[in-house]
Amino acid sequence: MTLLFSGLFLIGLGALAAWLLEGRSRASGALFQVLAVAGCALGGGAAVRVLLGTPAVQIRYHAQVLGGDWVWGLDALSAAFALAVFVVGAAAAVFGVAYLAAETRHRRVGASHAFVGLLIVAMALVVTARAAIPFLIAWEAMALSAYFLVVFDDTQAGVRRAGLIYLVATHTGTLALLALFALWGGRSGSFEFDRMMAADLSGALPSVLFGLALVGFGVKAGFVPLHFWLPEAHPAAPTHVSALMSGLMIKTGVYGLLRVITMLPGAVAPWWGWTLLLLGLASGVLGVLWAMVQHDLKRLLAYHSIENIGIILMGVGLGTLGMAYGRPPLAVLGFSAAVLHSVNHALFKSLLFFGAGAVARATGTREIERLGGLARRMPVTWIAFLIGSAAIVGLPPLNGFVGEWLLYNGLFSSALSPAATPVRFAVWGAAGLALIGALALACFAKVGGVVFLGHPRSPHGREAREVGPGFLAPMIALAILCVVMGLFPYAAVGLAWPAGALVAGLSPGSAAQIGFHAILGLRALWLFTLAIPAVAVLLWVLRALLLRRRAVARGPTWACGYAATTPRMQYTGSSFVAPLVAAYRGVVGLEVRRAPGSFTTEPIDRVLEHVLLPAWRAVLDVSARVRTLQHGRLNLYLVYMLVTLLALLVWLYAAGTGAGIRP
Amino acid sequence: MSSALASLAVVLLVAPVLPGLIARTKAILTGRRGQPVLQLYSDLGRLLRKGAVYGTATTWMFALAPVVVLATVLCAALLLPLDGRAALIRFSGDAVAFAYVLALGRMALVLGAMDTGSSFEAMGASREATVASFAEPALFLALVVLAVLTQSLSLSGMLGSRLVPGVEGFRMAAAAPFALVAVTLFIVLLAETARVPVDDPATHLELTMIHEVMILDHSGPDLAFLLYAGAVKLALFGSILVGVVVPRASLAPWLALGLLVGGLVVVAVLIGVIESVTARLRLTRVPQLLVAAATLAALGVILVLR
Amino acid sequence: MLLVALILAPALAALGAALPARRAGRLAWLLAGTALHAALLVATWVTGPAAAAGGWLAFDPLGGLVLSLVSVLTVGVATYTVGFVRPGDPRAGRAFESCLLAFLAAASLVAVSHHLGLLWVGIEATTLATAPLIYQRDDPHSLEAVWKYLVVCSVGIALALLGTFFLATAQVVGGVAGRPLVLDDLMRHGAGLHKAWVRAAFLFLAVGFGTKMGLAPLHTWLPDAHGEAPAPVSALLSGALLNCAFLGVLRAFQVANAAGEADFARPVLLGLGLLSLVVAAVFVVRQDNYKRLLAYSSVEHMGILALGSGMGGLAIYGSLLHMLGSSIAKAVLFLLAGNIVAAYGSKLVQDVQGVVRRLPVSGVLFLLAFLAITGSPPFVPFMSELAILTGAFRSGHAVLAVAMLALQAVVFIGMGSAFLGMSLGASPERGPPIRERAWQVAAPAVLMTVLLVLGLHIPAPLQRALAAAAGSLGGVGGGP
Amino acid sequence: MTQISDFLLLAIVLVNFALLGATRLSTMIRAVAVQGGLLGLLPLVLHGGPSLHAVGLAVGTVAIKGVILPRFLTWAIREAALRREVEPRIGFVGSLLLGVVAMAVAFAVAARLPLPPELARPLLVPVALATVMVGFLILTTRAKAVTQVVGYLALENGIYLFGLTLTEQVPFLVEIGVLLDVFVGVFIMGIVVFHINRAFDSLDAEQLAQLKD
Repeated sequence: MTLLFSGLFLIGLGALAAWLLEGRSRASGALFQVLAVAGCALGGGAAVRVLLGTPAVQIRYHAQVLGGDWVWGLDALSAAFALAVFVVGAAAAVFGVAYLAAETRHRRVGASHAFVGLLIVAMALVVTARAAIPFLIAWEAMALSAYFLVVFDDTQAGVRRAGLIYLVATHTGTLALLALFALWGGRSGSFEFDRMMAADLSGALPSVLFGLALVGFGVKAGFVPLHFWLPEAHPAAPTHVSALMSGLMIKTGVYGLLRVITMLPGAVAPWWGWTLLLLGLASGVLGVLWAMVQHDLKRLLAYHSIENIGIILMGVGLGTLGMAYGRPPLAVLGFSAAVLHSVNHALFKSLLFFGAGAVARATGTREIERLGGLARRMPVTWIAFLIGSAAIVGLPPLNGFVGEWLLYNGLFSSALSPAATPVRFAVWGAAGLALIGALALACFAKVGGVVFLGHPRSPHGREAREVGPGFLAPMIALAILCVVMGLFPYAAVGLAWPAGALVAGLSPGSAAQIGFHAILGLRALWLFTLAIPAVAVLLWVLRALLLRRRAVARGPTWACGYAATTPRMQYTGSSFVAPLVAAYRGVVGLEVRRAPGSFTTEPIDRVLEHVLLPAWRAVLDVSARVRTLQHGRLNLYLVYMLVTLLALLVWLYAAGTGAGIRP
Repeated sequence: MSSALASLAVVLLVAPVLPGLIARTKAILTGRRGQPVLQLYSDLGRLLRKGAVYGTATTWMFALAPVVVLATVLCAALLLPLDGRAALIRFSGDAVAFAYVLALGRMALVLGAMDTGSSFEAMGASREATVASFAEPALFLALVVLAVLTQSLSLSGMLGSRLVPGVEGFRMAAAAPFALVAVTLFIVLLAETARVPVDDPATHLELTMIHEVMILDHSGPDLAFLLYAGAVKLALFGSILVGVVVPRASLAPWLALGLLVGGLVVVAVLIGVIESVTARLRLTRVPQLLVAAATLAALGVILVLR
Repeated sequence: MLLVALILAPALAALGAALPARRAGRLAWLLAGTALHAALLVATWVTGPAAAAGGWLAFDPLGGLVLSLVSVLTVGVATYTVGFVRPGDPRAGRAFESCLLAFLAAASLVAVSHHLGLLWVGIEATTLATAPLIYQRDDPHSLEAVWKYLVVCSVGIALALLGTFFLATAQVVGGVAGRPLVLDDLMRHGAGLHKAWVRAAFLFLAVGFGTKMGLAPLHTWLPDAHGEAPAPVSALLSGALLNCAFLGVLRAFQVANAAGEADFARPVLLGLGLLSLVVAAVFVVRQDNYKRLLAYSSVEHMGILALGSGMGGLAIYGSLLHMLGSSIAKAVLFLLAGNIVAAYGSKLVQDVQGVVRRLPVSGVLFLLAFLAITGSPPFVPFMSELAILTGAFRSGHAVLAVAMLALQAVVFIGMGSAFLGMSLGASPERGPPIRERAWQVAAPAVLMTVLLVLGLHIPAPLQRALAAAAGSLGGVGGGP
Repeated sequence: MTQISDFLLLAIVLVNFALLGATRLSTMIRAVAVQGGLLGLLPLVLHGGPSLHAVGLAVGTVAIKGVILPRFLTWAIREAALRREVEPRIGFVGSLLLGVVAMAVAFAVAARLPLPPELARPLLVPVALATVMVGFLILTTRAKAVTQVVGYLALENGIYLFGLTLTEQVPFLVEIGVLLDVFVGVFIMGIVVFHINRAFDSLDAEQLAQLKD
């Protein structure tokens, strides 16, 4: 813990430096980078130590406020998420300084860095808190620093709107958590997680608690239909912030769900699992479908976060089902798949956002349809982005594949459970996951192909040049991590397995046997993942040999007899996904505007535009009607008093017949 | 092990025959002489000896695509129990790996097509992605049925298991699911290997193509790699089909291998027959076909989960 | 002796402040008076003096808490007024300082009087003292506000008096021993009080003092008064005045509780509280005048206080804590609103933009106070609301708790869209940041610090006082 | 003595109806003045004969309720040159009918209120409640500021009346009630006359409806 907290202290110090030295010294940004990276290294070290089997530790502080001691602890579950926080956090800190260096309009760059530091610290504290009060404090600090980062560009009305939507969403979630802890703590007589775990919860109470947690953490995690804030806020924020939010912050919602399940071991009910599984499936499919039709690169990535949260949620659901139906192997598989995919997604999603940010900085636009041919001008960014894309689609030999493979294992083996256990029906998830994967492939083929390949579609792309090392270093680092975790599945699974076992309520000893099955295959899987690049390299060499001393010419692309292609003849992103959109017309939520001589499509968020905003307008109408009661007429105000008095007197007579009244 | 290696070698060797067989079958049924069965070998040989031409727009992505496609197909081959017993590499959930490694190849191919900057290749790429997004769920549903029937998460178990038709200990109840799975897998095969009614490799109008138009710009060794990869992919899906229909775990290795090759020939002829008797579906109808296939598999899942 | 001094000191200071013609002199009296009062209060806490004036005056934790809150806020407001320039002509503020001090005296009387008649006098006196503060010369609107404030509140006060009579009758009819209307005797012999009269008395007291406290639908005067009064006065009204009335309601509840009528009294508080929350939610959304918006937020928090004290158990502890937290936060907001009005010359939300850039200190404090009042950790209101919720669930008021949360969400949307829109964005005329004078921001900054510190660490004495006060209301203090 | 007190109380009731029926401000003010005077006499006849305390109370009450405040009001009207008519929102007939209802309710309620005989003047409590209600009635139905003051005075007359039941048992209670008058006198009138008149050139509360949502 000391290691962890000294790390957090360093990050905080960096934030403070960035805040105070802003403008005064050119080096403030660099100082922040150094301190943040150092702090993240320390914190990550602490997490790794726990993951390597150092027994979990706790520290407590006797706070003079309601609700007992404040406790922080670092167990396998916390460590897995904390590790992701520190890795991505460091990358984002480095990237952010480079990214905002170009900001001249704002003098609040230092403040933004400070909030980044605060956000990292807060997230680390969220995943390590072991009592309600410190948890909620860290939770709010996280949410608020994220808000202030989102509204960095607050001179734009759109950004302010996005910020407000996000803040409202997160605050509503926090209220649900407030209810959760109030109900739970009130029953257990303490806000310490350990004591809450010990509380005897009978009847429907655990399900109520789970429901509250599902809403409270769900808003943060952003699965359908609680995702509405996510595609608004993430694109509005500066890129490294989007990476932090999309990559890490939404995972704290997943962490919260897992933690709550960990704290309700005996009481897990099947409907929790089915709900989670279905929600996961829905977010997965809808998320990727909605992502496909986006024109804004960052918005597209944001929708993919919804998709991946869906995949993670499927894991959580499967694990919960495993617990509910008493199948520990399933539980461990599901939960560890969820944890592993959370970590993976943190890596490649932030990598992709960095790529998007680099593109935006280099070209000045995030409009997919206006880009193209960047592969030549920004080769490193392109390779990094390509690796990220392959990883998020879940292709071997990258880390995304390992996580999904684990989840598939769980889903398939659910079907292998003895007959007449309902958990077998979870296997349908496998087909859904396959669909999600294939659609994601289509979507990222579109992004990679349209943005980076072919010809530039607008001046934006033509004079773009590769971004600087401050941008590239984090991207390269994350890309390398994606590859390494993919090539060494042992490490990847080993990272998540203890956490999965912990959530499933297993002692580490038994965890080793459980899901042994999946572990066993790992060496072969490792062989396989190594085989892919090996074979590819061999073939590349072969090809090189064949082409040696052969005529290798360059000519115009064969355009089927037509004149040479012009950039305007290229397929656009919209046309690329047109067949899929046609197939899923009903759900994608694409507003088509046809005008003589123009044809535009406008992606809209079904939930936000068709459900929430109308509902809010209804509230406004009601309030507008009620407002007439405050009309300024004194007589009627006095009538209100009279009416109140009479109503209460009626109550008096109604209650007056009760006992204890002498005639 | 040795038998696995041997059968792998054989499959890789005979794979190029299959397209020839298909073409020949079609030719016969349509009363033409048609190209020789071994045509592809000579094509490959010639292409490998040629140089190559690259579009001005293209980058290394374009050149990388064929390599990755072939590599992924070869790696996928490592996961199939071609000898009917066990694959060279097998692990729990390798069925998933099989599908996803092929997906990696698809991604490379699609990106390679986009790299040309021509709308024709891009069009093919988009269609390829679309078709795949419908084929994958069908494939996985089929795998689920196999997994439940054979109580195994590994292709080696699913295809090499003893719990398949004709072997002792086989439950007759499983016949129906197996049949459904076989049909589904066959349709998936047609889709994955770009065959009528999903795609028509023999059409001469780029606008109607899917796979062919994607590789339109490739030449020389690159094209050779792609053609060979296509043939092997056909062989792989064929051998899955054979593995489902003809259990060979208990047979002698040489017999199992013979059965496999025979089975592949049958599959090829079958494809040829279908290509000559049915017309290519309109692109908008292709999803319906694949959804139908998925539905069959889903029916199988319901049967086995019941 | 101390108790009398608590009342007399500010009263005399008020007289003194009436004399000097120059503002500086009046301010000196004001600061001296409030400081002296604060010192006396500390002494009172330390010595814990015995009841005085035949038990009519006594110091208990409940009254002590309210008075401490009032004292803190008055000191804050006093320092703020130094830097506050009243709109209108300079002669306008003649009575301003005197009235502030008079209000302080009246509030002290309310806090330490254990004779319900005397308590009633005190509350009436607070009305008298604050009315001139609201009125600004040459501003018809402020006049209208004062007029409504006076009529509505004095009708309420009259009803409260009737309630007091009823209580005396309950004593007489019940034929119980003890000094009439003296709180301690009422509670000691509570069992003997005549039930029907106690109930009637509680109703009239609840309506009467509830009017002053701003519980819906008796709140009608509140948005006008808070909206039209000058900033420091609004701060004082919402932070201190309402809580004096709340104390009145609590006293009535104490008696009802002692008479074994808690089960009759609670639903009344719950009903009024919930209604106040609803009204606040309805009027906060799309509210275009930010001072009125703050006023409705006061209605909301008074509703929460009523709810909390009606739920009993831990919720009472919570609502007492919430009284401190929300009042301080609200006072800060009103003071800062004053700075904003001064800088932008408008009370309308849409006229204000980019406060954070234009008034760096006030802007940041404004955001923090907004977060505090909406119950974000780690400020006090978060802790108190958590306590209220916990108590609510434990006493089986789950539905009310959920309703409270839902309505707070609505209020948050309303307040958020208004205040964030004001704080962020570019200032309209791209004006450079205004250098705020220390007097303008000192008090808000200090009060916010208090709010933060108390949210993280409640000193043992305060904790004891809260627990004791909650206990005197039949609640429990301390952990969940 | 009881007869006298009952007579006084009945007179007060009549005054209530006079208040409701009055069509001119001056009438209302005179009526409320009379009511104040009657209230002043009551302490002398209640509780068996005039005590020193009772006398003091009587004098104070008559002075304030019967003389000073009404004078002040009449002066206010003249000062502000008001229109003299009363325009009730529900008409005079309606007001009177409601007054009757109030009376009935008052008696009904009082009948159910348990009072020991030594306190329970048969008429005192019902008349007090009725006066309170009439006061409320005027407050809520008469628009002008001055009429609202009158209504308020009637309201507190009722409260004062109720307080008279307790003068013996609870010292200072009624005296507290008299405070209300000072309050009204000093403040409400001050505002009515000096400020509202100046700001709105009329005492019509209708114009005091600018502040709203």
